[in-house]
Amino acid sequence: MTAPRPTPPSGGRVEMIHGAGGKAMAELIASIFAPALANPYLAQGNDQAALPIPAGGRLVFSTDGAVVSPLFFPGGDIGKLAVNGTVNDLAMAGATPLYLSTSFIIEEGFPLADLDRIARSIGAAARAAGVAVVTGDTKVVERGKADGLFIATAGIGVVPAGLELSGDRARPGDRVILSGSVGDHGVAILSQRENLSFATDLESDCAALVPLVAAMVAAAGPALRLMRDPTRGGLAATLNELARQSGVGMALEEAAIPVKPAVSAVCELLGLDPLTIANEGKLVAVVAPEAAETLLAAMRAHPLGAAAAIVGTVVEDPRRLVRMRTAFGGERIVDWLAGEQLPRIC
Amino acid sequence: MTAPRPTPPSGGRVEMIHGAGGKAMAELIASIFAPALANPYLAQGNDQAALPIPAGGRLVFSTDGAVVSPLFFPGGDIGKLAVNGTVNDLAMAGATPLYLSTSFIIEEGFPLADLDRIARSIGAAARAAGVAVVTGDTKVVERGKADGLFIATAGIGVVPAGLELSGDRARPGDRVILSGSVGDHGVAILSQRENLSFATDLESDCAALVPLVAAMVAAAGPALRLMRDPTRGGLAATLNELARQSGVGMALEEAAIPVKPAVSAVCELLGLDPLTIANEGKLVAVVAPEAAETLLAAMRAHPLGAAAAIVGTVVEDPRRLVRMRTAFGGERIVDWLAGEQLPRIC
Amino acid sequence: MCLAIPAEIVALHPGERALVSLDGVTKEISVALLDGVAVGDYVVVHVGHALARIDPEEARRTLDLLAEAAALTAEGAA
Amino acid sequence: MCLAIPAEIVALHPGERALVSLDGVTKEISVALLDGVAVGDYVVVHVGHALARIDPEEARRTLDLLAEAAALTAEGAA
Amino acid sequence: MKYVDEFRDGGLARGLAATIAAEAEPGRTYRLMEFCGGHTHAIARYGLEDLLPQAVRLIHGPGCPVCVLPVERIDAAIALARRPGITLCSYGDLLRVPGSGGTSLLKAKAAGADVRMVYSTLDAVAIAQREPERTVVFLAIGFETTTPASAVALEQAEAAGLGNFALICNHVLTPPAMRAILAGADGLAADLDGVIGPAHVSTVIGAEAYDFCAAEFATPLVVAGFEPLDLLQAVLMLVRQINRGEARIETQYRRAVTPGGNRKAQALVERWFEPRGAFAWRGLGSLPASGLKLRPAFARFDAEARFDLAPRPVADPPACECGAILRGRKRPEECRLFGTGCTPDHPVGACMVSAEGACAARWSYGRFRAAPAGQAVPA
Amino acid sequence: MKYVDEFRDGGLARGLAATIAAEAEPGRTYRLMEFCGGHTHAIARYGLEDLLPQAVRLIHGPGCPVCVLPVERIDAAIALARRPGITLCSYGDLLRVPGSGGTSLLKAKAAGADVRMVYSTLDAVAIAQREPERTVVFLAIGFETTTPASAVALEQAEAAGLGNFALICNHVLTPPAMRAILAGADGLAADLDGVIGPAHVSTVIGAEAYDFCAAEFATPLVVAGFEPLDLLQAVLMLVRQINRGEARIETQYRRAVTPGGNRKAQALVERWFEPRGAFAWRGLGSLPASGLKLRPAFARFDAEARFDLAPRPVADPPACECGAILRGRKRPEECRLFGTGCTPDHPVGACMVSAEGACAARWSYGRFRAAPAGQAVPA
Ligand code: SF4
Ligand code: SF4
Ligand SMILES: [Mg+2]
Ligand SMILES: [Mg+2]
Ligand SMILES: [Mg+2]
Ligand SMILES: [Mg+2]
Ligand SMILES: [Mg+2]
Ligand SMILES: [Mg+2]
Ligand SMILES: [Mg+2]
Ligand SMILES: [Mg+2]
Ligand SMILES: [Mg+2]
Ligand SMILES: [Mg+2]
Repeated sequence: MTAPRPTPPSGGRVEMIHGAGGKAMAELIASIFAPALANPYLAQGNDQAALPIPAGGRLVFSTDGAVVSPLFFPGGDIGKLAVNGTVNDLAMAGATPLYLSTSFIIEEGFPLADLDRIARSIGAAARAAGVAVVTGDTKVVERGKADGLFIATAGIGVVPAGLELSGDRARPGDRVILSGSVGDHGVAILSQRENLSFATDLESDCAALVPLVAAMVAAAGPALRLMRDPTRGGLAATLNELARQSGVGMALEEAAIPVKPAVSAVCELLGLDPLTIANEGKLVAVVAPEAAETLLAAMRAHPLGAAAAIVGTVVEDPRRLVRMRTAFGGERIVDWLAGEQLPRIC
Repeated sequence: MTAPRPTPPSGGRVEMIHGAGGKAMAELIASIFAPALANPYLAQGNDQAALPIPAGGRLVFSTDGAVVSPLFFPGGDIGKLAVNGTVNDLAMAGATPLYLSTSFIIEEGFPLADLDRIARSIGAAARAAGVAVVTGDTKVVERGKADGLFIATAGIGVVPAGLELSGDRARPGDRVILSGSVGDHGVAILSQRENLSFATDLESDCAALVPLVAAMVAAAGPALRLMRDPTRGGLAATLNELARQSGVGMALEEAAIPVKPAVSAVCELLGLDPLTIANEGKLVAVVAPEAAETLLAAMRAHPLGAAAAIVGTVVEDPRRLVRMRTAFGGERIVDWLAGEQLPRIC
Repeated sequence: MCLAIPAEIVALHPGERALVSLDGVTKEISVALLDGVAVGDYVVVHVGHALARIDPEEARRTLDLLAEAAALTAEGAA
Repeated sequence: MCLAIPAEIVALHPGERALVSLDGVTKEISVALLDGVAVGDYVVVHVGHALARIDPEEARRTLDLLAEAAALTAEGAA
Repeated sequence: MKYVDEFRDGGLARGLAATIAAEAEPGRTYRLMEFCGGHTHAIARYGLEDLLPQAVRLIHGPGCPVCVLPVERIDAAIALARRPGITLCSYGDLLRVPGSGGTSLLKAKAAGADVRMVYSTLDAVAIAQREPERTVVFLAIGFETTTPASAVALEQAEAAGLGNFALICNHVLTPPAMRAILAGADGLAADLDGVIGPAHVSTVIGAEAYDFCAAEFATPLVVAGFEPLDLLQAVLMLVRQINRGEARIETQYRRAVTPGGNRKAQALVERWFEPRGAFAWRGLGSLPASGLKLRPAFARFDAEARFDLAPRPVADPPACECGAILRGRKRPEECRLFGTGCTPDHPVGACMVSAEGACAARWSYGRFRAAPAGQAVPA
Repeated sequence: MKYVDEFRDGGLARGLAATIAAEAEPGRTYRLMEFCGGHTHAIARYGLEDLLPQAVRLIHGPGCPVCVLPVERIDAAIALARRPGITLCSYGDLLRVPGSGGTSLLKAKAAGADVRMVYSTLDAVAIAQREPERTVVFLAIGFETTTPASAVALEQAEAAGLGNFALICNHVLTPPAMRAILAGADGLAADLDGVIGPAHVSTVIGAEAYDFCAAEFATPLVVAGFEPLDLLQAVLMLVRQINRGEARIETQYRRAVTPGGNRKAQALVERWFEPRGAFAWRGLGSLPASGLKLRPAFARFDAEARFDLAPRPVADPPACECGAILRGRKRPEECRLFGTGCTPDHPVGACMVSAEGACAARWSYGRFRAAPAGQAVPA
């Protein structure tokens, strides 16, 4: 996946000294993070990276903390998730993500081999998303004071002048497009939880949406009102957020929302609603009606949007409700999750 | 400190639901973070902030994770520390810090009143440093999976064209200037550890070095080679890092290094070396010899540099050793900390 | 609370346990409440226990009745 | 390992404990190894225990001898 | 999903709805109570009200065991969970239920109590085996559907000789509650034309258990599956009985329910549990012989006996209309707290507690529907 | 800091250094061993070598209890720490010491063992009181300075009736080690002109404990404080004795050391501990009556007895020159691993383990000084 590098440490574990700011930390960084993430900005070797200022447009800045459990799951790991969590938040503004920072909080005793694997996953995810990890920080906390590893990433992107996507721009009549099936990530994580003990082939959808977004911006231009990735809280939370922010309602068609059979099955088994389950490689777009079909076609032409669908319409509603025509023919509200307790999924 | 705001929640605790991406999370953000950090970029309400691109120069990007224990300590708290940790890393490049992101990882059960206090501390520290917290993320992990609260911040600053400060720019003959006494932060934290049980009036030096840096850049201009804040690992680690990065040695004068009596006393009691203890409001500058006195005068004129001192000289040394003439008249190496175990201090 | 779902028995495990499959999702459950469960049976699964066997014949009959009732009016027939 | 430092007794606490001060830094230690410790005494503190009392008179005498020895040569007198 | 998807066919639904509309007699109202929270949830989730004619009015019954659990029993569980050494396990549904003073098991967990969500009773037994230094208490709740799972757990704990496993029994019985509603427990007669009988409860107790509805209260009852077509078909069956003036016990959910039920499950429950003299239901008050407790011979597994739990009765919130709603005399929108003081995020009364509660289902899935005249629609 | 700052005066130091230089006789070498690691550390920290004339050669002795603890005793402590239910407490210095196979107590902690750093023995007793479900084992180490602190902890544990507190005794004795060096335990005579005697050990055992140095080995000894002026003064006192051909026991650190020492501390130690037949020292080998163990009457507090610890002897690393260094026959730079295979981050031998070890002090504070002829200077 990368150029030859020193053999990863095996058998060793992270100790408090690895976070103490001394030689052990420098060695940890040099042996694990530097080779996995290598780029000229990171190589400056300072406590900060100096970067060229992008020409024109606006900066976009976002952060995400990855606290997923388990750290490795079908379709990804905490490293990939940490990269894509921030990259996608940048992409949702129509931005081209450029630079990432990574802040590691590591529990004493964490296997160095796992850290190495995760660092390489971060490197691979960053390359896939076209971003460079240019600066970072490493802390170690006592055993029992964290859950193996947490990673907070922050990212900088640039959005061209004239492209203004924001959650408050949905207008009645606009179409709501979903880029693919919902619930894959959350269910893939759930499948790894011992106490739920079910098995499925399902993989997390964790992916950087950057190229899909580029195709969408190219296809829809200013007709694109906004995008958002339905992560924690799932599609339900995201649509309610957008409805609240734009002061509108939404009318969804349940039959149009793609849900994989395994996701449906798990939801039936556990009494969950696929619309409230986290995704890490999906987006919701709101687009002016006249551009909806063009945008949909562009999305479907891209592997990350192959199952894209128009799932609803923005409607006027002072109560800002998200309503849904059920596949069965009735109508219901799609509300925020009131309080179901799911394992930590992102 | 800020405009009137809703009464902070009292008695309540953070629950898993506060991190689940639903209404409880939105309410937590609206009631605690939004009022404490209010600014127009944060108010965009998206998963990212869109920001004007600064004109000219270079961007500077940095991150820091704050994992300090205890969360509240004399002279500060984890919120202030998280802001200044990143702000200072930006300032060390000569940058004007502009924007911060905050990523909160909160342990289930954390008192909402403490979270509110910390959020307000972040707001105050950001205002003091002239930065805006423009985007954030909040995760909640199960009880026992974190240590109350971790905060990762990332920051963007801008450095004017022509100002190039970097750890590899120290040259033999340059002077090493320290902005004030060493060890205050680490000892203030240690004083709060039950198992060490000593008492002192000492306060953490935690502060944003931005205005001091502005004065320094104005005074020394291109004669300023580099700056770095001696945080974890203390002055010893920072000077060794710089020696390694620049390929030089350093010759220090122990008598010139300011150490407060309480810091000396605690170090004697516990067998620690003040030069290895963390600071959070100090900087080391390396400057061309001809500008050293001018720079020193400018630093001393600023409250954050009132006790500034020329503490040494950069020397040629293929072994990149940091040596020190002791106050007693002998000479010794100032090495990186080999492995003392200190409580978590930043 | 009374959430339950029909799933197919795909393997019998020791200790009155069985593996069920629901559209390819498999899960181990207890079959302590049902005697004589066999691979291929569909059972109603509730909080990890098989509560009842699905009778395929009765299911077919119910669906027939449903279809019949649905076809009684013009709209249903449309 | 034998790190120890003289500190002043500033208060006596119950249970053979005392508060010592070192340049304003205070710490509670055990005085179980020394009889008759009094406020104002300086004691040698090692891993939280007072090991020995400092004799001010002897200290002064040692310093006198030091000063004397240091002044013996021209360089020392300079 | 076999035996599921077939019963969710929207095309058949439209036909069935048309038939129901056609068969419902003009000017007549069919007041049908679905006893079970599972039905209430399905009605809301599939928007079934939109498919039924105005003449058919569905009334949500008390069949959500979480909703009807009295506050004092939550309080007692929270107090027990807070004791050192105790690990309290329960189904996820129960953990959010508010006790007195705004507390809940989840809040107790946040404050440090060892409270764990389990999917199955057997998970709790496994915890007790894995962590012998903890005393694991399973907070058992549920109708007859769920009680056998508790019995199996007790069998396993007994076989494994576990001394560190106990159970708080909150299991309740369907027939006594149904009887109380039909009888008008507070002196008011129930104004119901028919009852949609529980699906999964009935797999255990059998359809014969409802004979009293017809015999004593001349009320027809159809045991129905939880899928939306099951429900519609049951509605049609009830409409037909009512039109004919009949009052029989029928089973729509024949693929899983027999007249006699699951005898093995019944025997296991019988071995471990016996009826309480009376049990308090939120909204309905104390009902005779409506709850189960562990038999005295098994006191070692009975957390109520072992830990001296003495739940102290807490009055239902005064403004809450749950009692009237659970008897079909009021609709959720007619409570003045609905959607204002009382929401699923901050429930006041029993019916707002679980997603299967009448008020919660109405709020979460159906609040867009027109509010009753003279009442503002909550945003 | 009173009684500290006065003894760190750089001005006096220069004068004293000049006097020493003046009094050192031309052509003569004064080989003085500072027994104690505290002195070794002070010499390095203050750069005292720069102040002394070439004629005075300071030789670092074995007086760092961490350095000389044999690997097998670390191994045993690690194995015990890994047992469930055990909380192993020790001073920070000890936690990094490598055992066999690159392990250490810190690494065991990282891998899940409950290992805690304490500042004082009494902290370990407090943990045992606070956490009665844990068995708290204090890994005791140290010379006569530190043994009384262990005795006080045992007194407290006894008074509190603690059944969950025990101690692994690694306390060692200064005089037998000093005797071994002066006697040339391996058959080679020690080539020392004088000894700088321990500061804080001597506050406990008293200066009289060293009479044998003069009496049996005709070697002068000056008990010196740990401050740099104390050391310089002691050097001057030794130079003067040597010049005069004397071999007396003198005390420079009179402000804290008496001839008889701390009788109360001695009595407490006597109550709890008795000498072992022999004790192994890293670098020096087994020395008779050089270590202490708990008296059999207190076996209940003796972790070695209670947990059946049987340390399995591990040979010192073959290339390590510690033995020769601790006897003053080699300098750290003369070991071929010094700074290459062996550094404070990755210590191989005893002398590199603690900051007070001869090799570690040399490496961390003094490696800029010229390397011996024919040997490359490590970077
Ligand atoms: S809305 Fe709340 S208070 Fe009103 S009846 Fe329903 S549960 Fe009771
Ligand atoms: S350098 Fe290391 S191996 Fe060599 S003598 Fe010193 S401690 Fe032993
Ligand atoms: Mg984000
Ligand atoms: Mg994100
Ligand atoms: Mg997002
Ligand atoms: Mg940092
Ligand atoms: Mg996420
Ligand atoms: Mg940083
Ligand atoms: Mg920093
Ligand atoms: Mg820094
Ligand atoms: Mg986020
Ligand atoms: Mg820091």
